Amino acid sequence: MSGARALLEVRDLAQHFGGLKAVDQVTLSIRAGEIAALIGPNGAGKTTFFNVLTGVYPGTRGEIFFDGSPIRGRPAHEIVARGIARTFQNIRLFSDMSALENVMVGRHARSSEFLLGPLLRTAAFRREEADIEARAKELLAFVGLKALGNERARNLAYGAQRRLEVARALASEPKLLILDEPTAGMNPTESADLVALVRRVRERGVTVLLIEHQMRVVMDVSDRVFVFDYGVKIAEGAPREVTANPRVIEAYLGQEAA
Amino acid sequence: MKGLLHSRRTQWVLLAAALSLPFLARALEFSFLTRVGGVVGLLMLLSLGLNVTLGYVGLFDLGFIAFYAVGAYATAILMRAHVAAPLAVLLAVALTVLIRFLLGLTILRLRGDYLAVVTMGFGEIARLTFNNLDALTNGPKGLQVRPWRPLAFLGAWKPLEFVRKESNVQFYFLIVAAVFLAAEASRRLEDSRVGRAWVAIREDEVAARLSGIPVREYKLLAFTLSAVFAGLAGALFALWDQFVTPESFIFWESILLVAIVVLGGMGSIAGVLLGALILGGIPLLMEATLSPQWIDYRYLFFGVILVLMTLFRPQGLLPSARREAELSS
Amino acid sequence: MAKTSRGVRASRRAAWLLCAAALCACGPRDHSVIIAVAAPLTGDTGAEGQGIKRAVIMAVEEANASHRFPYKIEAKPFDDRADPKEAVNVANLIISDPRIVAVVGHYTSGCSIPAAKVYARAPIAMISPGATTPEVTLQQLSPDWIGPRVVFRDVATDDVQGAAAAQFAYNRLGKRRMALVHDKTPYGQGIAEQFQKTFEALGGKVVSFDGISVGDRDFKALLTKIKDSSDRPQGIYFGGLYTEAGLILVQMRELGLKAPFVFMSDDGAQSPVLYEVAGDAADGAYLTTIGVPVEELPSAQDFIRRYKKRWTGASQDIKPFDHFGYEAAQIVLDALAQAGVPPDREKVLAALPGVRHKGILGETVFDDKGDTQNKIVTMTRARAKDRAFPSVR
Amino acid sequence: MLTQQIVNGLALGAIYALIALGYTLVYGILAMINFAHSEVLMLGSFAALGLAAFAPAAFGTGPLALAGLFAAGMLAAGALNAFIERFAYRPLRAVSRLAPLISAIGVSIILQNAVFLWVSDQSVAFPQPIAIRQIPLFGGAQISSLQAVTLAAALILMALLHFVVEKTRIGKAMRACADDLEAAGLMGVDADVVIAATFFIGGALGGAAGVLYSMSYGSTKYNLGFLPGAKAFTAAVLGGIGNVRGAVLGGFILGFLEVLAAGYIPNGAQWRDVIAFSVLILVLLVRPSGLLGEKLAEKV
Repeated sequence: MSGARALLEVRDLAQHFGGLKAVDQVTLSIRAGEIAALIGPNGAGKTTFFNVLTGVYPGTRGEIFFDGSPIRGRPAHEIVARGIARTFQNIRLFSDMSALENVMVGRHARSSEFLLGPLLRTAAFRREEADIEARAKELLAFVGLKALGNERARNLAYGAQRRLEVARALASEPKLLILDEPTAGMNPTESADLVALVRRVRERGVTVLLIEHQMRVVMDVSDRVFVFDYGVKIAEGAPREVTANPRVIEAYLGQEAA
Repeated sequence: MKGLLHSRRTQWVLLAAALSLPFLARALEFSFLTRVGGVVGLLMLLSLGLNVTLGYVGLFDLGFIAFYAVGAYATAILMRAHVAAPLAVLLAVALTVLIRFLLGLTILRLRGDYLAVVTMGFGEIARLTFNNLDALTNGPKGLQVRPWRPLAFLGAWKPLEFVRKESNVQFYFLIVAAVFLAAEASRRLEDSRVGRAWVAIREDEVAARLSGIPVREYKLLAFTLSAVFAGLAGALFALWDQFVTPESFIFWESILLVAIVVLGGMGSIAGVLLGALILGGIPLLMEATLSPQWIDYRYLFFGVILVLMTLFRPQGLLPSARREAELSS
Repeated sequence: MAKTSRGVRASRRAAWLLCAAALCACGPRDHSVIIAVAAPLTGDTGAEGQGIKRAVIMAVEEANASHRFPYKIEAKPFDDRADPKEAVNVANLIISDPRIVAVVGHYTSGCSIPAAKVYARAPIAMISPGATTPEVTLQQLSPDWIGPRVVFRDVATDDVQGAAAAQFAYNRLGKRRMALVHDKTPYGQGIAEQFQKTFEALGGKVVSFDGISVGDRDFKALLTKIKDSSDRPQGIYFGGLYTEAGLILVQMRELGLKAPFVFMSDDGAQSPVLYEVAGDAADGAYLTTIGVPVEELPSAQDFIRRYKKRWTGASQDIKPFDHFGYEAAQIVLDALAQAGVPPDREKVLAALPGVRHKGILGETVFDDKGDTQNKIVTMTRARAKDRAFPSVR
Repeated sequence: MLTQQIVNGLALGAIYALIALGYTLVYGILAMINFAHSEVLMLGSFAALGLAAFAPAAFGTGPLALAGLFAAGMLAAGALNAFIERFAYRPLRAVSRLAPLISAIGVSIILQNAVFLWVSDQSVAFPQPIAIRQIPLFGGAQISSLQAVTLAAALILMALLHFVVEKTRIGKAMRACADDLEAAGLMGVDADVVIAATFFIGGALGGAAGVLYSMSYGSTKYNLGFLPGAKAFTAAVLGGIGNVRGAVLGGFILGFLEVLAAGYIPNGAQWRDVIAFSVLILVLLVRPSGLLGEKLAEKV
């Protein structure tokens, strides 16, 4: 391994639901600044793995170290505050709020004004609000939605909604951004735009971990690939190495044969 | 669009219009108007409270009237213990908030309609407890409250001399002030990180949590804060009508509040105020205007109006406007 | 932008409509004299209020027809839904109309207590045909009372009936152990508490004291407990109205609680509707009534005949408090007659304490609190075969 | 006394269970609280009363009269419920989840006031088609013929409902819609028809409950439905709303709770609703989806 330090260290992680081992014995690490992809057949436990990372599920066993501190089983909002943000496989926006407000909500963990500030409209509160709004606008522009800030989220086009989710996640100034199938349902042009966006996210200094089904995208964007099958990590490495790995081919073919 | 509704000018115009009502009533020799204004005002205060939980956060509360009752009973009991009225109001609000906080702490993990049923159950438990604890509440016979004339001093000024004796006018002014403060506080919270967090929870609880919002705490906050409005309304009610009995806090009142918030527009302050004006004002208006042979049809008409309004404006009369930001810069 | 300003405009328009409607309400002022009837006309106790309304309308119509007054009198109904808040609203509406010279109402104690404070401000007299809690008139003696005394009632207070029923149970029926049930309303609970006080003072034992809720229909569990109680109660005294009284009677019989086990109750239960609810099960129930029973006063029988002739609708039969409503209206008319022409509120209020009205309740004279001095209680016994309530000699 | 109280609890619980089924069927498909259900049940009882008023005197008592009352109450209540769905809920179905609730409240106010104004503003005697007799049971307890009929009718109707839901085509369609309304639509199920049928069946059960309720206590009134309606709704939630067996279980539990509270706790009659609601809250705190409700998995 090269000299880059590990941002995320997962050791022997498991998430069981009754008898079902959705994730089991997963050990991996993500280095700061890389784009890593998580692939695997449907039902391989990829999303469950993300859910444990982000605090949706507590995890059954094992450890997760983020930036040096253990985070497994911590509440989701605390994990966001520590620097992990994510998007969702099925887009989950605050559909009745405007695009701008969606991004502003994303800054929750990086702001602090509570009851008295808003009620009394203190100087500190107004400063913070202005800052939240300015950063949200900057992020909207960053994902290419500058003009659509006042649209309600539910009225945005599908591709725009995906990018809005990215902007909302970035608003919490994450060190690690987790994208769950960011190109799902997109046409090739939209996918290409999104790949470009992911690269620019990395250029901001954010490490990216994504689940992706389109192998073309995986090859194109990722530095490293992890392969899951039946909740277990079966391979990891550079994209070319992994696709040549017989176990991986078997996992994919096995699924297609089934 | 938020700009206009919340522009200082519109607010002051509405406030001035509201404050002039007792003078209009006096000019028309129809003092009933002031009473209607006060009753609608109390309903507005309550609905603004429910709007915080149901409107912003989407917590379905079918027992909100219980906290109106707690505020009213606490005030009545404190007044009987010869506590000064302003202090009694303060303590009553504090107690209401405390009880709602404790309830929220235990039941807020329930979701959706299960929460609705549990709050409905709590509402009934509260009413029946007030009815059964005769030693404290005098049971069904109710509690008398000694008179309090909060703004009698206004009468020292010649043009307002009539206010000295008119408890309706005094309480009307007090209620208008409370509604104004409550609406302003709602607006300020709504237009802040706190309000955005609440609406985000309503829209998608999971996404809210994964955007860094401590959902449990923010639900509890909204649930608890709404009790300030309910407790205050209850205290004002007890002092104004000088009589508190369990009959005033039946399940129907909680339903009416839900209807106001939903029909006004969930999370929309202007909508909720308008909803309270319409749903609270219509029965009183009918009482005043219907001829004797139609007076019995009052609530039949009310039901028809409720159904028609829902069918024609299912999203509410004034659905909440979203923040409009200057995007060009 | 457009959307919200439309909203603001809509709310303004609503406000103007409200004002305009209010203008209409107090608009043209003719010179007729109005007696307000404030009672629950809708809601759970709507039937009782409707009955009172009919009785007052009838009294006013008769007065107009007899040309007793040189002006026309009108009875105007107001609906308080038996809700104290609503009663205060109604009271405010009533005092806003200067043509109204007196109020017959309210029906419940919960409504009468807060509404009376509003009437004292006007001031305008109210005569309640149904509020039996002592507090209704008693509150006027409190140092907190603002304004003159305006409250009168032609019904006897709880203590009168409860005490009489307890004496009857102990002395005449020889009962020593009674189970008490009440409906958790000011009326029912008040009467039951008074029964308990008197019965225990006489040396009887109150075996149990239970509240039920109005609207509930199943009382079998409670009745089973009473039936199997080791204290072996000899009867039930119920404080409440005819619907629950009837349901208890039916279920008592169903559970096999039969004579000599007695059922006793109050004038709120003494209604023909009791037979609708209980049918033959009502037979033999002991019910107190205030004054001489209406059926046995010639003037009252005449009232019943006229009432049945005037009101022929499906559910327009006489309700238990109708004669009190009728009598209250008659008392207001007597006061009007003394008030001169044109009458006003002050004159009516001033005349009322002096009224001695001989009518269908016997003679009604008010004491200085405003309570009726007519405290004759008669015990009646339900007879199912002709649906009557003959008095017990 | 305990056996007697168990009999009382069974008869009361059976009625609650029947009403609860109406709530739970509708909720299962639309996730909507049908606030007008209590008025549907009240109108069912008035429809039966209307039939009895017009029927020839010979019709008076016996099993035929009993069947007639049930048929009238169930048909009228079912049709009314389906009618309400068509005009007051369906236009709102796609718009929002709370709007139908408000229109249901409006409908409920209209129905109650309409009966108050145009039928009767007071209690009305309800026909008694069976002679009241006491049937002795073991332990000195007895069951009245009314209680026996109530229990039997409720059990038969529940069995019938079970058959319809599990074995018939419409039942299968109902279950499919309850699982996933959208998916069922895609599979070619006509959701509108299924929802109308569900409202009809739920309403008919409510109508039957209305007939039993007014027959058991000998009279009916325009506000007859409110209290048992609210309680049965509680029962449905207690059992796990949307779950048919849960509604039945919840109904019986509530019946027993009330009877035990009134029968055994000193001064319990006035606290029985407090006790029932407190138990509900406690149960839900331990089992947030009711006794038989499925745990809602959080899909992320």
